[in-house]
Amino acid sequence: MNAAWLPLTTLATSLFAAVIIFSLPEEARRVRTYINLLAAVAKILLVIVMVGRVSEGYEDTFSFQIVGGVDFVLRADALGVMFAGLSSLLWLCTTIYAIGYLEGAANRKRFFGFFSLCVTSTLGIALSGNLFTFLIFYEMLTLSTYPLVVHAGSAKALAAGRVYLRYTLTAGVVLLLGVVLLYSLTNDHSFASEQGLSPYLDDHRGLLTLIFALLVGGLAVKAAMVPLHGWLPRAMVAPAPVSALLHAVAVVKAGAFGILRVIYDLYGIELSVELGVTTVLAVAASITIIYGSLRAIAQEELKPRLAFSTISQVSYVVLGVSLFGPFGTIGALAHLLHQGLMKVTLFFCAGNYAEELGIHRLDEMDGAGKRMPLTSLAFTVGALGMIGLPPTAGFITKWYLGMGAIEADMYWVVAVLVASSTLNAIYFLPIVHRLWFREGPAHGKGQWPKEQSLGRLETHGWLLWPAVLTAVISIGAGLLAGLPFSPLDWATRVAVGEYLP
Amino acid sequence: MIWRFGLYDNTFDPLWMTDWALAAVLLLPMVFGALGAVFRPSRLLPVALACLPILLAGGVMVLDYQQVGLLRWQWEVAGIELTLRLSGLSALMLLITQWTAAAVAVYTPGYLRLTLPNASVRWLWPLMGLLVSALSLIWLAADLLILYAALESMGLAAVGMLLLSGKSAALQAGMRYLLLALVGSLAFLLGVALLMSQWGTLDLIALEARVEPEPLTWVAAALIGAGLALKAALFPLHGWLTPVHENAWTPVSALHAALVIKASLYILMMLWGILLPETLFAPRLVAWLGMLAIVWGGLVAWRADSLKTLIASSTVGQLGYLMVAFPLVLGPNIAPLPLSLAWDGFWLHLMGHALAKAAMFMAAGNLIIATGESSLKALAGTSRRLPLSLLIFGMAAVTLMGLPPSAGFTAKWLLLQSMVLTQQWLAVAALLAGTLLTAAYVFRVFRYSFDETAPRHDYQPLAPGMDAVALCLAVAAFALGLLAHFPLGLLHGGGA
Amino acid sequence: MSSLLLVVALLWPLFVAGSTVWCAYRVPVQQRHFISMLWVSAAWPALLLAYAGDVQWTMDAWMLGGYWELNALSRPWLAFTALLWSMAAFHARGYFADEQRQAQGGNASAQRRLQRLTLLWPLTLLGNILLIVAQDIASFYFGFALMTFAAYALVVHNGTPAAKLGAKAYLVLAVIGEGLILGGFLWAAGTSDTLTLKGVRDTLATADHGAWMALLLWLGLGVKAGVIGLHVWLPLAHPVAPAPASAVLSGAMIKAGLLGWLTVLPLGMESLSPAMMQFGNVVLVAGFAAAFGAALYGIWQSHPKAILAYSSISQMGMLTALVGMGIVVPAVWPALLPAIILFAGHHALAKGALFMGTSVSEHMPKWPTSLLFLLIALPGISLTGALAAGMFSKWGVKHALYEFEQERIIALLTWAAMGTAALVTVCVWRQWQQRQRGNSHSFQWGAWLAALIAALMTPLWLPLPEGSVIAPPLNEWLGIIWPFPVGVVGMALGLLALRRFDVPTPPAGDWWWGYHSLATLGLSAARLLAARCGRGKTTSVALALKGERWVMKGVLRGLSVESWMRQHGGGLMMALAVLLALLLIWEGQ
Amino acid sequence: MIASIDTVESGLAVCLLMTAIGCLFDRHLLRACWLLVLFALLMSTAWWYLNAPWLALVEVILGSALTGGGFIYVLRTLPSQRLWMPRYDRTRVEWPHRLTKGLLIIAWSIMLGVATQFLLPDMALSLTAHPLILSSVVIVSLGMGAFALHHHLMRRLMAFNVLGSGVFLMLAGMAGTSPSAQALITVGLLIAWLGSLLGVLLLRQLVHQEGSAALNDEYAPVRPPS
Repeated sequence: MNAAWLPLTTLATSLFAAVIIFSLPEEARRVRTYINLLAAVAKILLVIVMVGRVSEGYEDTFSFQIVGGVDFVLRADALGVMFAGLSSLLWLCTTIYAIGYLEGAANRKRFFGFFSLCVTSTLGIALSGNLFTFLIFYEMLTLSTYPLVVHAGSAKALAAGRVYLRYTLTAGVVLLLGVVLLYSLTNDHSFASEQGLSPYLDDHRGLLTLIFALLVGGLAVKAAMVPLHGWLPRAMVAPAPVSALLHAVAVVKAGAFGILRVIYDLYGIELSVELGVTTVLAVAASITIIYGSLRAIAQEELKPRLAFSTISQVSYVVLGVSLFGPFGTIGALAHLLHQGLMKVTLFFCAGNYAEELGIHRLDEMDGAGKRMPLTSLAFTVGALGMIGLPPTAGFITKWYLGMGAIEADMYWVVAVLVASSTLNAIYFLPIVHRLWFREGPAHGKGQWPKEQSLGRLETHGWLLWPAVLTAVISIGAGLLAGLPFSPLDWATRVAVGEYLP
Repeated sequence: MIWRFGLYDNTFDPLWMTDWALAAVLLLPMVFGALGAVFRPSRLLPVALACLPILLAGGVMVLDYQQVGLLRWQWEVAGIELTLRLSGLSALMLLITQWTAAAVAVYTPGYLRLTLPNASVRWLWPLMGLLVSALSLIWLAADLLILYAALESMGLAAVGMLLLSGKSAALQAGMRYLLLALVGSLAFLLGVALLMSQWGTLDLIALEARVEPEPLTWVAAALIGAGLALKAALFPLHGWLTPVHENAWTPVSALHAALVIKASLYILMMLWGILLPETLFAPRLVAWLGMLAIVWGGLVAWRADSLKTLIASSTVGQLGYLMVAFPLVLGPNIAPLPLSLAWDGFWLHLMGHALAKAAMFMAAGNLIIATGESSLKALAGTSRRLPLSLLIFGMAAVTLMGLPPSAGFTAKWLLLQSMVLTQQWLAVAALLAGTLLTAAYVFRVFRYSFDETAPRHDYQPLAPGMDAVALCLAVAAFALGLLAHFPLGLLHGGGA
Repeated sequence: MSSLLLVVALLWPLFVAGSTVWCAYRVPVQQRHFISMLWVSAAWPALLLAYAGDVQWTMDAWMLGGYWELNALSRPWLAFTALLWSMAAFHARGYFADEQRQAQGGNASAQRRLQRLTLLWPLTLLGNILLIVAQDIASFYFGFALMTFAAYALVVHNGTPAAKLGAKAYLVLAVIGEGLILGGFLWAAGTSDTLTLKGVRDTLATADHGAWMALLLWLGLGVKAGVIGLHVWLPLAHPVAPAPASAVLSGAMIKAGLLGWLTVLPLGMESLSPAMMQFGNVVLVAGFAAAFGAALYGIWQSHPKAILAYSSISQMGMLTALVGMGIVVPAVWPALLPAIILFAGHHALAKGALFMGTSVSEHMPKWPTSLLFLLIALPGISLTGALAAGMFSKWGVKHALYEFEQERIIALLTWAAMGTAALVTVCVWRQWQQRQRGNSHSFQWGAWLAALIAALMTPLWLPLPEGSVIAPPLNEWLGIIWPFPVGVVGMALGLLALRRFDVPTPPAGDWWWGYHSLATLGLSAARLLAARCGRGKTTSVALALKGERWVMKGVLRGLSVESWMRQHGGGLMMALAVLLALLLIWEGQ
Repeated sequence: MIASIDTVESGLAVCLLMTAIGCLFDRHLLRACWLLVLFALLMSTAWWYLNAPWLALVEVILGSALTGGGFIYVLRTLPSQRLWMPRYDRTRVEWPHRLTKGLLIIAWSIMLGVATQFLLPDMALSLTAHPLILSSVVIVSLGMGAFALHHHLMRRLMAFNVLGSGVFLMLAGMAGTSPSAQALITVGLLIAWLGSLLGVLLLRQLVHQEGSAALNDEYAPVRPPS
């Protein structure tokens, strides 16, 4: 029994939300809030249903023909549902956060409309059943995030938007070329096909490698791999919920997820190894990991530091993908989820500091733990997770990646992982130290840059609880990683599906 | 190639209802146009009502086509054979023409009410009617005489409409356009004359059967090609286009950019398909010029100061995409797959561009009306005050950029695939570069509009429906991309 | 039942930590008892657990799969650790009484420090307990990391620059250590796809690169255990930490590293690879180097706690050497292991008592001074092996080594004991010099006395396997005891001899300063490099911008062709027609 | 072959050619207009001569009377005190421009001539036998060239008219005066007339709005500040 409506409806919830939001007047704040939350909750429910269906062994597929030989396919497979779950969960959190964050700001209609579109695209990316559909949503994502990036409308934001577009659109073009080449070689190629592209290996080795380079090159821009990462730190001018979503799920993850799809579902891991592309990818990812960390150390403001940290962290996923073996796969998949949770927490917290206290620079953070304990606690959890310390989710993935590296006989990857952990510690622990162990305005030394008392608690409740929630989840995902339907469990399920057909 | 244009005999006689529908399609626009001159509708509803029967008639024809296949009409008047036919392609073009024109017509009353134009407005409706009739006739014509007559009347109607705004710049540009269009059609006529004298017929089917590759055919093809290129604003003969669009009324620009230039291109494609089925270099030349067009149009649009110049220049670039497709469709030894892909892509792009360009002109017109200025700088802050118009502009731009999920994307996809299969890497590069250039100039608009630091303007409120019509067109361009299978099915249906 | 006790033992510190947070928000500061009895009780369930039956618990849901067990190794370990933590907590109640009074009086800084300490102390404890009971890698690593990072608050408590330096050293080394441990674990676990510590141990014994994995783990855990070279944080952190914190740092947490070694290194396993043997020798040499080096450097220190820190390094050096023996001479291990546990347990309590003694000597109760200093010196004497539990532990080690005729090692250990004696002498002497009266608190000296007694009676309460504690026969007493008087006398003579000269005190933390300058050098090199890269980037960006401007200018100039094309539409059409015609004809012919 | 040439026809051809050249290249506008009228009359004669009386009639009415009249009307009626159309086109044309246009004219003549003479085996009226057709080829090329050469809008419009007539004549020459050809020519004439009319009216309006400078194709009207 194929429930074709399921992926379509899941996709449509946020699309409808976007349409309704666009058609509402700017002043209809309450209705918009309801619509946002309703759609987010509905989407989570639908994704839960999909999780259930997938674990029962169904792969619900919706498809129709666009032109001859090219279909539009939405398929709820395990990998896609995993990403969909992440994005819908984080969408709920981020929506709540954004409602609080944009309290009283201008252009909220535009913001939430494009926000919903952005999530639609992300979900579409998750559920795409073939490369063409993926491309559609991938480009949609570029377009729908642009208004969010330039939301502030300042000269800096506009410049950032321009850089963002330069990178992403060029990447989109490269990707398009790769996809077209692939389609001309193989016709429509579903992600669900078992044999990958191996039948073409003998005759088209060079072409396959070229296509791989184009595809991954195009995707790597969104995944912010060095040296294609330049847009990401600049895009930090966007409002905090946008940065959170951009970093945690939407954009960078879309790139990483695309690479996952290309390697696992398109080429097949054996073929990728055969072509020798995985090693190159692993090296590139390692360079990105180390470079991102090094640059993060040099940053003196909070959000840029987090941005470079993202650059470094997202490449863990790529690194895991390029390790040939189940552990690397599990690590990559789990990191996709874990990093999302942890990074979104960090960005929420950064936004909270900025909103409540006006903190943007690291040296303004002294003693903020006393003023905003829950936020700081959440931040600490996120930071420890980034370092990869147990019991946070970050440890789990780092562990699996390391195991995968050993399994693949790539010992140097372990060195990279350890070095990255250490570097992460070098740039996150000082922040944690500042938060808790230094004396600052909360202890009567100096003044916060711009203090607003937004709520009864340490800040506005809408801002606080999402951060706390994601922090709790990211601890829970690490502490109880062995539970059924935990991220790790699901990742294992997907990986086993990949390796043991 | 030729069956794709429906240039073959068939045995079925059209149903009687189809005859009436044909009459309605060809005559009703003129009739209603004339009535419009008398009554000068200032509301949306009567215009919409007038459009209805025409659209219905078009629908009936398309339905008949789907049932029966190719439809042919033939008359003999004073020893002259006149032939019309409805192939899948013509049906598709007819639909696009009618719906786009209807959208433009519905948009017009609101526009006129807000811009308070001069007395020459009375000419608008009859000219529009004439234009639509002539366009419909072009899609249907199957002999050179009708084609010539329709082409000329379309051209004159278009010139007339473009002049209506009465601004000196418009007159100047219109005069240039008029002269070039007339000379272009004389070149076309010269070519036709050569063909007629050699092969002794004006009927396309007969011509196709008789024509042989020999120097005279080539000279004729060259003359026809040059003349039509001038009329279709193909690079480098596009110079007249930008000023014309810049100064005309918005609905007129929309109609012109969306349909009129496409008609010349259609004829060019069809005649070259007949005359030069096996030539390699002429289509290549067009394609090379097309690549230049993509880059040139993009650059000009990128540096444009005013919104309408930008859109008009973008048309040049977009035509380049179509030009680039020429060697994929025309030429010797093209494998069936790339040929069919390119064929689909060509027409899909043409249609998508028609819808999107009309939508874009309307959205831009709305922005210009609301801000009272046509320069890009005046857009500052519009994202807050006129989000819908801007959104429509953006959606139309998505089609132009060829980003999914739009007709532009699907068309580009098809073209790219065809180019890859035929290994025309330069064209691939041009197409991809075109995407980036388009993005560059489109997002330049957005950059201005997102500027929040600009001083506030007083914005003129828009008439009801003005945004809605544009939105419908833009959405249609999206839908055309996602549901391209259905319209393209019509294209293939004629091959039965 | 015993699983429940385990859960309680782990959750109780968490609950205590939570209660401190609760109090921070709910109880007004004037009435707040930072160090309440509840807080002191944090380690009690764990202590109970150590004596209350077997625990073996597998949890699939826990992280990578949890496996907790109390075995012959972890049970005594838990016992002395929990006992020391309890004592230290009692001691803390007295030690921080003053500070608490200040805090209640409205001293915000004191409030803050106490709040921090009381919150993180139980968490450190939690980590320590967890790592002892954990038999799976993830839990062990979790416990280890929790303990390591939470203990930062213990070290930095005073907030003085020295404390910050000590804490910094501690943290830097800790981060390095965590990295090394992670690398080692990953390597080992990845090689054999195991998730338990036992699996790691087996892997280390059998895998190709076992020695390298072992090296990584040894170094990583050795940061805690004060392996020479990585020991530098000890003399920096101990003097500045509060006495109870120093007690647990030096008594319990240092031992966590040792426990790690005992659990994961292939000790007592036959037929190890030559590389592993080499590694064992390295461990042995490093151990003795630490044992002697620390003693030689430590005696020049002036701060009693720094001296004690060096003493810890020295003692841990001996233990390290013994661990090395476990690799080099596997046969010795079955007899050696209980001795090592006893050694560790005794050293934990004795060192705890010594550190508490430093606080007692600063706040002397109104007892006879000589008695007090005798008591203060007592655990030190025991450490040298001249007394009570010390003798037992020394003999245990000697006995095991005698059986396998490792006289050289015994001799070295004995010489090291002289070093210990010397260090103890200096320490007591320094304490004597720096003694202060007053402000004594009953909990302070009570806990100290209790720890003292527990240290001296270690073999009696430490839950070692039956028959593993052997009383030294009388004829060996002399052999065990002599290093102490020799060391004391030697030290006393040396001190007298050097009285004339003004010997400067070498800085605590010996190699740290070398590392520091090296790191500074490296950093400035990196900065230089970064600056150069930055300059390079700036120049290239400027170049690119220049290029862009140039291109733009060209494009703009080129765009003027547009108007030319506008004017020459007709001509262009003519040309196009001719061109097309020529092209077609040329192709056709 | 030469002998077979009809003297009447030759005379007509020469006259046509002369008037065409005069009309195309005379800078005196009014004179050029009159020449255009004359040219149209000659054209109708030619039609008559080619046995197309209907076309002759249409040419007389549309070509000479209405179009020519329109031109003269514009030239004549406009001059008021303020607005007058200069009787002379004083635009300077640079020599490279002229050279290229000249080359283009020659190229077109050759192209059309070759096409009609050598490529059309069964031409209705052979080029060599009918100087009228020969002149039409030259007229077409000259018209095209003049159209491309001139910047003056009125002169371009006149060039278009001449060009149109040449094309029709050529058409008749090549395809004969079959019904289809006649229909084509009639449509063409009609269009040409409508176009000229529109053009003339436009010219008038332009001069009215912008002054005589607007008659130059290169003239860019100053955009009113918005």
